Amino acid sequence: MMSPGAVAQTCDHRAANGEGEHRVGHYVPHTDDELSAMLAFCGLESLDDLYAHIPDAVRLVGGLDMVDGLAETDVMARLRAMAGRNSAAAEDLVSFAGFGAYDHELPTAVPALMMRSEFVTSYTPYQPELSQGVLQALFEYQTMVASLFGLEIANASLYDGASAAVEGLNLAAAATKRTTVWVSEGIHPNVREVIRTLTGPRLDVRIAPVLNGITAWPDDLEEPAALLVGYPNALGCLEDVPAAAQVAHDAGALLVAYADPVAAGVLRSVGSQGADVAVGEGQPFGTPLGLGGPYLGLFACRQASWVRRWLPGRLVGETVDNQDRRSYVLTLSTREQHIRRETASSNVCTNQTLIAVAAAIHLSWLGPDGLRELATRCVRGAHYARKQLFRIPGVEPSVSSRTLYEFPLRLERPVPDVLDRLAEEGYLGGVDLTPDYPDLGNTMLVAVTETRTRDQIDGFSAALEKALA
Amino acid sequence: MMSPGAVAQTCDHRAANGEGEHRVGHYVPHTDDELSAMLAFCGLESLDDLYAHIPDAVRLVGGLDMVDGLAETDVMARLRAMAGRNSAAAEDLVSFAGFGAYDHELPTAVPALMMRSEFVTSYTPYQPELSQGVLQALFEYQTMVASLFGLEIANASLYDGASAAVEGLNLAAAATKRTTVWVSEGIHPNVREVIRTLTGPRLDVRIAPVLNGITAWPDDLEEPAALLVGYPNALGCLEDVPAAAQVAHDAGALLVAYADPVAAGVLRSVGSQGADVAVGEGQPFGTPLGLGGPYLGLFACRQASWVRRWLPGRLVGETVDNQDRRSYVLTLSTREQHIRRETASSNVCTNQTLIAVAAAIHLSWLGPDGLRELATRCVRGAHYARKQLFRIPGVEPSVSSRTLYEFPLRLERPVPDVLDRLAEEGYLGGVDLTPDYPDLGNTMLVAVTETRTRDQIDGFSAALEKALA
Amino acid sequence: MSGRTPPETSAPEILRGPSGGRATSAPVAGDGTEPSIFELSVAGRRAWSFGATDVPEVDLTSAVGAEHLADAPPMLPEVSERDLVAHMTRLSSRNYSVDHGAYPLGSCTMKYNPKLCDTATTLPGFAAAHPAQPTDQIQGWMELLVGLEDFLCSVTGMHAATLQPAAGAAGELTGLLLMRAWHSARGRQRSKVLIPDSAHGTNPASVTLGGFDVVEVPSDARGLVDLDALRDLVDDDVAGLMLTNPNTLGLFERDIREIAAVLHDAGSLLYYDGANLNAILGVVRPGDMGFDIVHLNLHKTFAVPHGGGGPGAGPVAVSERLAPFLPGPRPEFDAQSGRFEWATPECSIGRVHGWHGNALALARSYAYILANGGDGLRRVADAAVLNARYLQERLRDVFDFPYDEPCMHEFVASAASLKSDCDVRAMDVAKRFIDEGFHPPTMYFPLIVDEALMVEPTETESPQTVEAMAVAFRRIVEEANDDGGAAARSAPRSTPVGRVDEVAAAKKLRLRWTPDDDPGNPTHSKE
Amino acid sequence: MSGRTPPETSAPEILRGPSGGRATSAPVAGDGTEPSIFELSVAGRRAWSFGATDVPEVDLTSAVGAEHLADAPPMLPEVSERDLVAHMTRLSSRNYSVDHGAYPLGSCTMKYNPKLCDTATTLPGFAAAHPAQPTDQIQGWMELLVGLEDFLCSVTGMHAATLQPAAGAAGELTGLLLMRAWHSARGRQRSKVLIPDSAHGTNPASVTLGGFDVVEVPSDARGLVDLDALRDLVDDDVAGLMLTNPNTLGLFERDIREIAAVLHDAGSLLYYDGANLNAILGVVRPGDMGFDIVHLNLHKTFAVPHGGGGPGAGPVAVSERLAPFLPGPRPEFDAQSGRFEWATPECSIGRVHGWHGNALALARSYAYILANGGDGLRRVADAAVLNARYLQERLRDVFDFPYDEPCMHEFVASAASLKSDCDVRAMDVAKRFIDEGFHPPTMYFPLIVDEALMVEPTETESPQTVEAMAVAFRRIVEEANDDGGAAARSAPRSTPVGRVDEVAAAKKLRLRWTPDDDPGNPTHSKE
Ligand SMILES: Cc1ncc(COP(=O)(O)O)c(C=O)c1O
Ligand SMILES: Cc1ncc(COP(=O)(O)O)c(C=O)c1O
Repeated sequence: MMSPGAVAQTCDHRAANGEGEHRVGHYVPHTDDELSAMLAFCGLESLDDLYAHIPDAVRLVGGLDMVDGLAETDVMARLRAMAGRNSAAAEDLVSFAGFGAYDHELPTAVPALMMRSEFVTSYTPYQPELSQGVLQALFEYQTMVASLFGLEIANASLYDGASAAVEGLNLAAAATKRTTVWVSEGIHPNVREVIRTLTGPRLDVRIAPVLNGITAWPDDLEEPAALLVGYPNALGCLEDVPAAAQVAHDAGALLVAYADPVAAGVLRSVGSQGADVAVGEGQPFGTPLGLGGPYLGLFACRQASWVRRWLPGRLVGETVDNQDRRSYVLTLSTREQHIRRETASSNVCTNQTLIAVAAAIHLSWLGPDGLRELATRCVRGAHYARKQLFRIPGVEPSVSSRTLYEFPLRLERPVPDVLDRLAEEGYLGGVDLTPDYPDLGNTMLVAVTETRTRDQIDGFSAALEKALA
Repeated sequence: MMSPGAVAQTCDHRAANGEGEHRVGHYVPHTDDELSAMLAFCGLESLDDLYAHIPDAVRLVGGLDMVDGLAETDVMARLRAMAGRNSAAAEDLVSFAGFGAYDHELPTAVPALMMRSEFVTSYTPYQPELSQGVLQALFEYQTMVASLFGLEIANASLYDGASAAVEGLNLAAAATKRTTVWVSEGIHPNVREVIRTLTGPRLDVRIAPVLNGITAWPDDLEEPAALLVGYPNALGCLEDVPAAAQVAHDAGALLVAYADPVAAGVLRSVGSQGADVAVGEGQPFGTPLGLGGPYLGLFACRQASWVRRWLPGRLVGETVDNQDRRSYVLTLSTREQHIRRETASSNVCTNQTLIAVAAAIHLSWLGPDGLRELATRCVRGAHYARKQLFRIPGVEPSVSSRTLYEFPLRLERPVPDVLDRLAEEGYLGGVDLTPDYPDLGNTMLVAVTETRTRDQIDGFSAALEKALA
Repeated sequence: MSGRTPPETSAPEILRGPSGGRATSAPVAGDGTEPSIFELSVAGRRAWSFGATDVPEVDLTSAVGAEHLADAPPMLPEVSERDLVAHMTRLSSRNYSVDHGAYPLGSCTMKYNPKLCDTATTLPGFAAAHPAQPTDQIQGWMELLVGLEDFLCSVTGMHAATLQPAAGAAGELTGLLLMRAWHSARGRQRSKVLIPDSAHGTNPASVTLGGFDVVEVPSDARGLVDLDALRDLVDDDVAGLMLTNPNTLGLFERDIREIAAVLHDAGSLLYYDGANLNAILGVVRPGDMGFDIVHLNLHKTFAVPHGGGGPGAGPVAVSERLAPFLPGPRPEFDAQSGRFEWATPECSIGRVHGWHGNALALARSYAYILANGGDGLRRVADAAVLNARYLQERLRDVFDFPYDEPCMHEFVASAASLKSDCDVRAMDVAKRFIDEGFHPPTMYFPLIVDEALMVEPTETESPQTVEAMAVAFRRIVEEANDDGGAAARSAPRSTPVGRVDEVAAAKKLRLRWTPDDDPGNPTHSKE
Repeated sequence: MSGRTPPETSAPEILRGPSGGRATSAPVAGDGTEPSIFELSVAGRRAWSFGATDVPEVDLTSAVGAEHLADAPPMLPEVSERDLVAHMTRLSSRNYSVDHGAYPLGSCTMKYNPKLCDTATTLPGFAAAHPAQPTDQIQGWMELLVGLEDFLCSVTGMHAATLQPAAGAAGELTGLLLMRAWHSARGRQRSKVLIPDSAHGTNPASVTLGGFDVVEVPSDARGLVDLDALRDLVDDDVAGLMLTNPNTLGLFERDIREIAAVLHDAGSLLYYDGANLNAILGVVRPGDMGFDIVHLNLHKTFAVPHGGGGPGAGPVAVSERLAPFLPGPRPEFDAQSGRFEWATPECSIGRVHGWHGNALALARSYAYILANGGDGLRRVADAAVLNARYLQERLRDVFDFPYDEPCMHEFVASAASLKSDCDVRAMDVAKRFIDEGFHPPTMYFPLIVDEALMVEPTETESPQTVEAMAVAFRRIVEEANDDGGAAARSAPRSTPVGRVDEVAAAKKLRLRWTPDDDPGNPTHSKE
């Protein structure tokens, strides 16, 4: 399309936004000549004519009252400055914060692969012939998630742990045709709140209290659809899943386990302990802390009659193409909103595919031994940290139940003060549980991942001692 | 290949390097069972048997006396610590250093595209059917480089500006069958030294002095093969290229111009001013400062009888495939070392393809107007900086010739002292020219790219004033 | 050929089977299928490594407890980093994407998302922040969130926003819960929500989840909401109407003021499905049209790439009267302290996300809006609409267009005539379009158009690309008229696999790999 | 089909022509060719933007000078970022790479390079350092460089190294200049350098550039240096011998001690071409074999990916007596000051690089060596040799093997019998190998083997991949025996283009795009 004289021509928009540095609507390729030609073809005279049929009464006059557009380099400069106003947990501080979001090491191969534009810039694989890559990656992801939880079926991702929990309870309600669900107080308070918000109009959400970190299921469950238990729970404690399964099944309910996928490297799978549905937060695999999102909702369940009708989310199935070659395709879409509309099993459409692909890559990088090693290292660090921290005067365990790699500490001082003092020493001390679990007193939840060294744990315990002195 | 029991097996190398964190020869996939099977197939008993035919006298006993291998995360930690021990010009300091290496803004699209593994992890495109991507990108690069310099032919890259200059002189020597080359003193001292080192055994390298920043070509050039002139030269000065061409051509020599490709956004092309060969440093397009490499040797020349025989480096040509589709292929390989061996035009084999691809991307992102804007902004910044800096007592121009976006300052104090003081204020002040151009006195070369803001220039001039006070 | 006795030629058993270094599945080199990563697995092989550690060891049995400790870790593949990289790279090469070419999927706004926005999210100050950090450690993040809320309010003409919803559907449900809360606060329980028959499937599904009943509003001959029918349907049990404008036919609901009046007069609310916002940026604002609640698909309009199916982000903006009900906690600037703090609105419906929304996706949109500014966004709309209008004009004589309104950023063509004339369905046109070098348009949506093809070129495609799509569509129709549709029905021919058997997939469900699938396994049946 | 009068169907002229959004050239979606980026160019379109600036404007004519100022900038394409990204993404999709699969190019060591090493080079503290910064600002860099020199000396058994050479050939020339300088310092001018007839082409080319004459040393029946011939050739005009060991046949020069003695006795030097070092890491060191000068291809052995043709890095390590001649400046640790400084050796031959070598490539190798350690490198050699040995054994009965020595990390097979039997040349085997999902081996090198196929599996390929290559080669030979070579001669069939006409390319040179090439241009002849 280049003509020899072209180079001498000036760009029409050159002066539009000051000294030529940046053009209005920078990512719109059209030149003025092209706009004119297209308008003429459509029988229009100006861009404004495109909207001639829109009533004047609703037309915006004077344009959007917003910033002027910036050049790429200026956008980056602004964002760099903003990013610099954070003391990020995994960058500027030594972090012992967990509570559902963990700073694990991300192998360099994971971003290198997941950021390939074929994964990043494609849509949901509605056209399987052009989407075998994403489809197969999701099929492998489903296999891994099912395996992590010891269950038969996994979907191709939900938004995050909280929304996965909601979907798990919705599924149970639909499968059992009941409306009462029991949620352990050991489930993360944010997750409990999301459950309350999103199921409120339809389900009766009851909270089962935790005693010393372990759920005490009430005797009368009143025709429950489901029990939701954490493993480990939000306090870091290892619940008795088989017992919960027994209670649930005796009451004709499903047991939904909110399970930590890293812990799955050492723990018996929730499926093997009786959970019918497993949900969880997939963030540890392949995605950074990122202030809480995008994360990854893990969802698996056992093979059951309710699967075909009520399983939420996208599902990839194996099939063949017209030449009998192994192929993959989105399947069971008859459950979904675009077919079943108001009677769909869930409203989820856009989900977390890219994060699921990252998780599949990270889990393949780990393999069974690596996952076990990862979990073991977290346990090891926590074990050592517990020893060091509980020596400090004014620090004691908030619970005596068994924890894995995260545990609550009761402190002599209010946690926010302690966190401030720790930050001055370069530590993000943990998460303040006091508002959510007031019965536990001034409680700080400490998580230890494989990224924490012995020196850091020692330094942290010294800093905590100082903060409490 | 997975068998159900596989997961329970322990990895053979698990304990090889301490606590299971890292395995010796981590990137070698072979398990011990596989090694055994392969050895057995080859009739060998141990890995050591692979080397049975190597005389014991030369065999290494006891293995390499080196570090133990580290896990990925530990390697990254070490490198991060090392990187932290640099105060990098374009990161930690406000830089006015140039002298052949410039911190221009890199559009985010450039690394995103050049780092695609198809470009990064492929070999030289010897098999055109599998390499159309790299070949076409190089063909487009050749077109752009030829255009930048106003010449007809460009090759597919050389190592860096210095080696391109060497190749230019070698070509001239071969084409003219002469051995004397005249190199302007205005050519970067490192480039001059590389020329002396690499052509020393074959060519007689003479230096033509610069007076007030401009080359004074001697009257008697003694049958020269080539004249090499900078445009702008290493002092930032705009040489008289047509005059140099006249001198060269009158003496039967080729004019080789060492031309700045950014300056080409505003300057008349060296080709149009009479250069037969243009060489230059392509670093400004698509590659970071990186302590000086990998950079990119630009090379272009006019269409001439010596091209087919003596042009150095790889060349991509357009052709067709067996179905008459437009295709690209490495061509004129009969010039090259793998065919012509000791009579080859050059010994270059591995070159800088990836950087050339990055340059083609960056140049396409710029286009003609963007390149002009880039160059204009550099000129603008330098203009303003000159005004500010020459106001400072104790600072004066080292030359009065016209400069473009880089210029030498004569200072009242030794430059190293000044640079130290400037660094304390957060500036990389420029480059000390005193050792290479002692006649100019305490001279610091200052470059201003489009990345420098007015505030930074003002701050720099204040800091310089303070440093000299 | 060598003088030696020929060596054993059959390979040792353990070396056989799928190999991670064979690339026939990469379309640059072949047309084979890619083995499952589980088939590339070999016991004991590994990619993982962990740093040296001097944390004392633990005894797992005592640390975890025998009753909790697994006998073996989960089944995961055991591969080298090399095989993992090759497998995933080959998989990626079997996938089309916006970065390959045009992707005119109607309703999805698959435009080019600037690389700048990718880079922004990798800044460690953003990426490494923990969601539960004390606020004074994340002031930069909070500033960004508040800034984005402001931007979105400006663009939509609304008063306040929540950034929590993780996608459009999550935004819808949030909006419906806001509706419910608002009515409740007024002491009324309304049970119905109206939705046009052309609405996206998430709308009715969300209505159900919000605890309402769906009532469908028919479209009229113009393809717009049938105003009379609407008037008949609105009563004091109607909580609200969900609408997207332009609607899913790509048509602007001209009667929007009247529609709003009908609803508002009945004390009902107007909900705006912002999936189609790209069409009206800077032209008309939902707030000015009378909408009370708006959700936005940042992964359509605001440069969050679709990631093969997500993640996206679905903020919800509301008018002043609904602001007290928004989910919390919300980031707020406290003028007194000069700092940002979290605050939960007085009548908040509660959290709708585990943390603060898909924050890194939000950062992309923030960068995108900064890059465009108000005028730039308007230009986005102009080009998006003009591209669609032009393309539709170019196709007027080859497809059916059941509605005669001027289209906005997308249009819906019908292949009904083509089907009756040459037995070529919308699906066949779509598949044949692949062989023309483009991703197909959306098929069979909205449901009210027979053999629907929903085409959204987006503003980032050049006029030449739009014209090339026109030529491609015309060629397909012409060819079908010539060959009776044979070529279209057997398309695509240029893809790694041919038409995929979706029916078989649903009939015999295979939702994960099992060892039986291993070609090395005797029970395995596939090639 | 719509009731309207059909609109004008021919598109406006300026909208026609190649389009940036059409992806038929991406193999996932088609088999077309990719337009030149110049053909996607439209006057006035742009991807560029620059930040706002308050630097005062300049008048270009006065600032630059009328005699210097160009009338117009150079011809470059004018494209949107979207079209640029799509074009380059599609180009990438038309290229095979190690990350797709095996790449057994003999002599090139195309192994998997860990992603770790890519990441290392992006650390701003490395990437943003200016090469002329004062030393106290770049202590971390200098520490890395010194550390890498030490590593390379340990691996090669040499005394000191320069990291300046940008590639193997640059290292060769550096080595030859060192040879020259060393002889000069002893007051002698020697004119000849010996090279085996199997040597890589860069060797003789470098010898010429170093100002020496090449004398070829014949190989004997073993494929090794003919010791007797060597003895005859060595005289006091011989500056040295260049050798790679294992040599380019993949064979270890067992007589290396004798060879070294012959040369050293004549006062000549021994140069080691390190392109094949991968085979002997931790097994035998050039220094211990008697070599005086060694160059290393970091882009073969030490994880610098090849980048489609470079950049690489070609450090040169030398024995103690040659150290004073190394290029300068070199990074050195000054124990006194506890700091790193630049220092130039007393008899330095001078710089061979504009700055300090391909520093970011050097950082990759440093990371790679750290990751492996001494034992890890040895394991690299073991697996590299075993893979090659195994593969050769698997092919013994299907190809000719002119030499009977045990191979090291690569082997050279001959397709001579295949050629005479079925008219299938090495080239045909190579092309047919592509359709098996692999990059072909090196063809027609070394020159002393007829119809040579030089195969280097590398250590990062799994045993299954090596076996799959064996099966593929066997299938090709079998097939050729069956079909008389027809399939092989018409291969490849699975690539974006078929066999490319190299002769036509060289005959009618088209080395850049010109406006005549534009399909929209009437003078253009191609489709
Ligand atoms: C019109 C319309 N509404 C709602 C949605 C749902 O948005 P999401 O996929 O983000 O949940 C979509 C997107 O698919 C849409 O096109
Ligand atoms: C044996 C041998 N020597 C020398 C070289 C030249 O190295 P480079 O390509 O880095 O210049 C090569 C690589 O091609 C080689 O294989």
